[in-house]
Amino acid sequence: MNSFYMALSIFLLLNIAAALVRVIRGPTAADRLMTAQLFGTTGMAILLVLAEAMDEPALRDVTFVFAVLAILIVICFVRTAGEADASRNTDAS
Amino acid sequence: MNAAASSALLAVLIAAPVTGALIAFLLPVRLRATAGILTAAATTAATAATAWRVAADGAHRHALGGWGAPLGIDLYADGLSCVFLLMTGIVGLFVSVYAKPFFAQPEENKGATELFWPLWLILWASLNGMFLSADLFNLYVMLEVMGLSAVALAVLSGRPPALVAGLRYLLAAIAGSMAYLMGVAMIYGAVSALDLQIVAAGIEQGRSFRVAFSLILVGLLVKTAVFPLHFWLPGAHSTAQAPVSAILSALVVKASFYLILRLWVDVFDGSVTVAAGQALGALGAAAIIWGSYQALRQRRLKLMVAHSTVGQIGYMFLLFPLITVVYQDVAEAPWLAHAWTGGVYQAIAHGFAKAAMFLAVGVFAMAVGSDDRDSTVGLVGQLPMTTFALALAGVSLIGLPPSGGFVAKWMLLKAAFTSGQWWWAPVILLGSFLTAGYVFMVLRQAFAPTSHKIKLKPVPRTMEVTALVLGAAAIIIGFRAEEFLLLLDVEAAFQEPVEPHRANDR
Amino acid sequence: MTLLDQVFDIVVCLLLLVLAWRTLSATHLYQSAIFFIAFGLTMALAWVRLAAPDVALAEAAIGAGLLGVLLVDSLRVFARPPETGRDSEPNKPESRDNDVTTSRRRPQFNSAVASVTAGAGCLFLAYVLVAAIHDLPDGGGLTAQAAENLSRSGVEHPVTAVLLNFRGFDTWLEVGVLFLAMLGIFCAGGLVGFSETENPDPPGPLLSWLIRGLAPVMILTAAYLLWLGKLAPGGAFQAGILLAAVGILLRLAGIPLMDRVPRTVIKLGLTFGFGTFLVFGIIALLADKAFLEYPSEWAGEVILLVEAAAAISIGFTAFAFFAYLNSRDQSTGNGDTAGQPRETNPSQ
Amino acid sequence: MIAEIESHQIYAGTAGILFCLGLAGLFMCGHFLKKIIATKILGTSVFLLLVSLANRNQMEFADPVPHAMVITGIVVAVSASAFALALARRIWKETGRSTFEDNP
Amino acid sequence: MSFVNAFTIIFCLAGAVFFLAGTVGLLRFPDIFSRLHALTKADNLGLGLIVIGLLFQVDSFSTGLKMLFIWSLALAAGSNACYAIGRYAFLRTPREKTREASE
Repeated sequence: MNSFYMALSIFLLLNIAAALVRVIRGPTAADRLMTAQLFGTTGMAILLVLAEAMDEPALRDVTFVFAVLAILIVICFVRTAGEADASRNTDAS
Repeated sequence: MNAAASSALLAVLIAAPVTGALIAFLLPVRLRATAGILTAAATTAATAATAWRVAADGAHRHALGGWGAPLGIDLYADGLSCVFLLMTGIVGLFVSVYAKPFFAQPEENKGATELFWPLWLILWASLNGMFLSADLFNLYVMLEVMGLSAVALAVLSGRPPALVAGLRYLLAAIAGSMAYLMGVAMIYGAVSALDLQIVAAGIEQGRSFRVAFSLILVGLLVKTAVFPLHFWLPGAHSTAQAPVSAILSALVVKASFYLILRLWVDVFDGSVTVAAGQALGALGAAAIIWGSYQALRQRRLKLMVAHSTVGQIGYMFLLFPLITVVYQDVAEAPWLAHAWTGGVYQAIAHGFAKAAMFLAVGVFAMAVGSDDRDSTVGLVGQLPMTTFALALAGVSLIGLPPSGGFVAKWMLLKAAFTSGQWWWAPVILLGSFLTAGYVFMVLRQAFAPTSHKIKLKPVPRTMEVTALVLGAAAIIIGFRAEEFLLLLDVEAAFQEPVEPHRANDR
Repeated sequence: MTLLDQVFDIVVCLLLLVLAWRTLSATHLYQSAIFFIAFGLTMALAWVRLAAPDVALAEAAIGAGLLGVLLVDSLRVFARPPETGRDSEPNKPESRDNDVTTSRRRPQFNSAVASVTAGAGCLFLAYVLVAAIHDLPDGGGLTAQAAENLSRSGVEHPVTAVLLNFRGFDTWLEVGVLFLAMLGIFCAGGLVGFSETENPDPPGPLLSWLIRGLAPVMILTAAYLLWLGKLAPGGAFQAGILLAAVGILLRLAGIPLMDRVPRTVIKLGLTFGFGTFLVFGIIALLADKAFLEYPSEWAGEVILLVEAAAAISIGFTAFAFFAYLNSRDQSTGNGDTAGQPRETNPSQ
Repeated sequence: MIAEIESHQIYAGTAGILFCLGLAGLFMCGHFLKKIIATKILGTSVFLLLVSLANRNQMEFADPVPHAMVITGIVVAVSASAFALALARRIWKETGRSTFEDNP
Repeated sequence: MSFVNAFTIIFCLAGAVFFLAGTVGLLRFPDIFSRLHALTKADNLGLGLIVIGLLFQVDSFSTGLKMLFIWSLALAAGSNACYAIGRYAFLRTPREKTREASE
């Protein structure tokens, strides 16, 4: 079972590493941010799997903190950079 | 006073300024200076008491939290710590007295100056911590506290040049402390301890120790602003306000020098090599020449004094090649005591002289409204006391008798000749000539006869007096070498030469 | 140590190196920041693999909570041309995106000669470092001493025992560094005080719903972590940063907090943790004990008290970092901010 | 083949390389923000080394002293970064400079 | 026991497939809105399936509850992030292009 968990973690890790290409390609900041969001979710999944594989219940608390804070950066981005900038084409909304 | 109570003094040296800082921060702005000066006086008194106890009873150790090494953190005071603590106490007290009227001037009271007192008192606590802490990781935290408060003080005025210089200073400080911490991590990995004494006992020959010590050394050299790594210093020290410049130049760079010295002599004495000592000496020599030459070229007084700090720091590093020698018998190496005393004396004398110089230049700048060298023409008639303070400080920096700087440079010269390392001698002399050059250029302007009397802004008398007292102190310590040596001798694992690692000398 | 474990570790390490490399060599600041956030997440995995869940918690709180937000908020500032623009043409924001390019005209990290020199130097240094690290003995540490004294420390979790008791002095200074950084930020910001954010729009319905749900959860999580610190990974710092995250979230939603708080409260909040430690230290000194020595029968209670104070203060200070930097007055600065009205001044 | 390598050794080696990357970034990157990020990477590498050293001999728990040191270090590093960010932002607003070079 | 393990493996593999789909979508889809679409699938379903898979192994009730709570938090964060990023991108895209994208 342990090998399965480790294999799954490795797969998820490689998966997210591939997604990072989007950060380089962009083209907009929002795309890059999205990748970070996916990175966060995948990281949480890996942590949960590792918690089982390494038999370390404290990792679920780590995951919990990640889950609680997951939205913060996106909101920060949207509320500070986003809307101040979007005022240009408010007519579009 | 029993032993426990006097060892508690070591904790008081850190707790007292922090308490003062917190109280000052919570008080309304108009009361802060008073609280600050009271704290400064209390801290200086505690410093004096500590030095007295150490001189009387020998070294003191205080186990913080009651745990003690290796698990806990110890504070440790011996003669060397006390010498630096005393210097910090005296300079700190007078700078505090100077700062109160200084920041009361409306044109200086811009930016965040109401934060001067909390920041300066925390900085003082961290300086005391640097001299007292016996734990490698705690020293890292102290380095960071010192770095952050020093940068915050440097950008107090909020003017763009100060901000840019401050950011450069901050990044250099962070990089330095990270290199230091990397070395500490390796040391911990190798000997599983952080306490200086235990680490010293566990040091062996080997690649990891050499690399670790190199990292620590380079990190601390950045913080001490030794020649090729001094890039951050002139800007940061010259754009700060006068009392801050005095603190930064006289005290802050000394703390990391002290740590290098402590580690070199007490901890890594088994793994340093003659070549490493010579390399440090070479850096020092380059610093002396480069710093003094740059100082000679500056037209702005504060920049001149800041570059002069780069040069004077160089002298302190001549200590290392002179004490790191292959020896057969202590009796055969009579120069060791001279080298020792010379290097430490230089640090102390420079502390007093540089503080006096920055404070005096601050008075000039405040009176004239600019710190251009040419604007000081004929100031001796109107600001005789400050000009005199500048002259006294200059005498000590040049190393003319009978000043503290003279004792320092004379001992270094003597050690250089008797140890056969004559090549340091011309550097010391050349540095003195260059220093004489820039000091006399200022004094010539100040003493130049002028027909017209310049309209000067009145400067509070206290500021002039404190500058003069510190200038006088730089001279007076030249006469008190006896007491100094007695204190420095306490618990001196120090007066012994550093035996280099011989395998590498072949 | 199975093969798959090794492969996982190697992939994490490679990912760390690639992310660090891309962070530093990216031409767009935004790219840099996102890579750095991803780097932080990967670091959390590394901490986990090294059996350091406490550190992973701290990294999670910092990377996702505080530093990420500070970075993204700073990007906003650098994306906009400075309002004074006296002496330079600022880096032009890319037309399509408000991303910032890092001086294309002289791409420093990418320039060939510099790269080769730096690369050679780096390789050499890396070789020396790795060789030295490799030479370190395979064993050692203070585990035994810590285990031996754990029962007298008042807590059951060894890392908390080290942080709050054995090496409490370091932790006291650490709280002091946070306070100090706040003072530094006041100095750097020219002391114009806290004010509302630049974007006081009311939050949309979804966001306000989220905040109403999330803020209590965050506070409860913080309390949980604080309490947990006695027994298991968790503790004051992680809890404090979560508290700060609550403040940041509310502020981002346009709910004013800092500008309504009286100055005295702000000052007390910033000094609370540092001060509480100090008071206990001085009490110990007066009782003829060592500085920061806790009475052994009350050690657990004192630690909890000190930790709670530290957590509240850390949370408040970390939030103040963001709130102060994000304040509206900040962006109106020009050379004269120094002479701002002193009324709004938080440090008085 | 790689059977005898323990995970702490892999991470310790990575720490050494990361340290160099951080250092190079600090010197070579122009923009303040990237310099600040470089200092963070530098710090992280040191913490990685400390934690991997703590993991060398697992007794009933890993060595807690380096863990505590790293948590302290992370707080200190974050405080320093926040201060540096504040300075960089103020400089940008006041002068439009985002690098130390005189002409940005 | 092996029966339970089989469930875990099936659900976790299904979760992994959604994560893979998320990555492929993120890389291959032409515009930001469709990429968001792919992303939320990974966020919600991928993590959810892995949580369900792991639930079979959990021995205490509170741990299971914690994991479910983590998932619900991720759901809330994911939907909000998606909405916020989508709105941001929508407001910033020139009008003709938006119409194109929304049609």
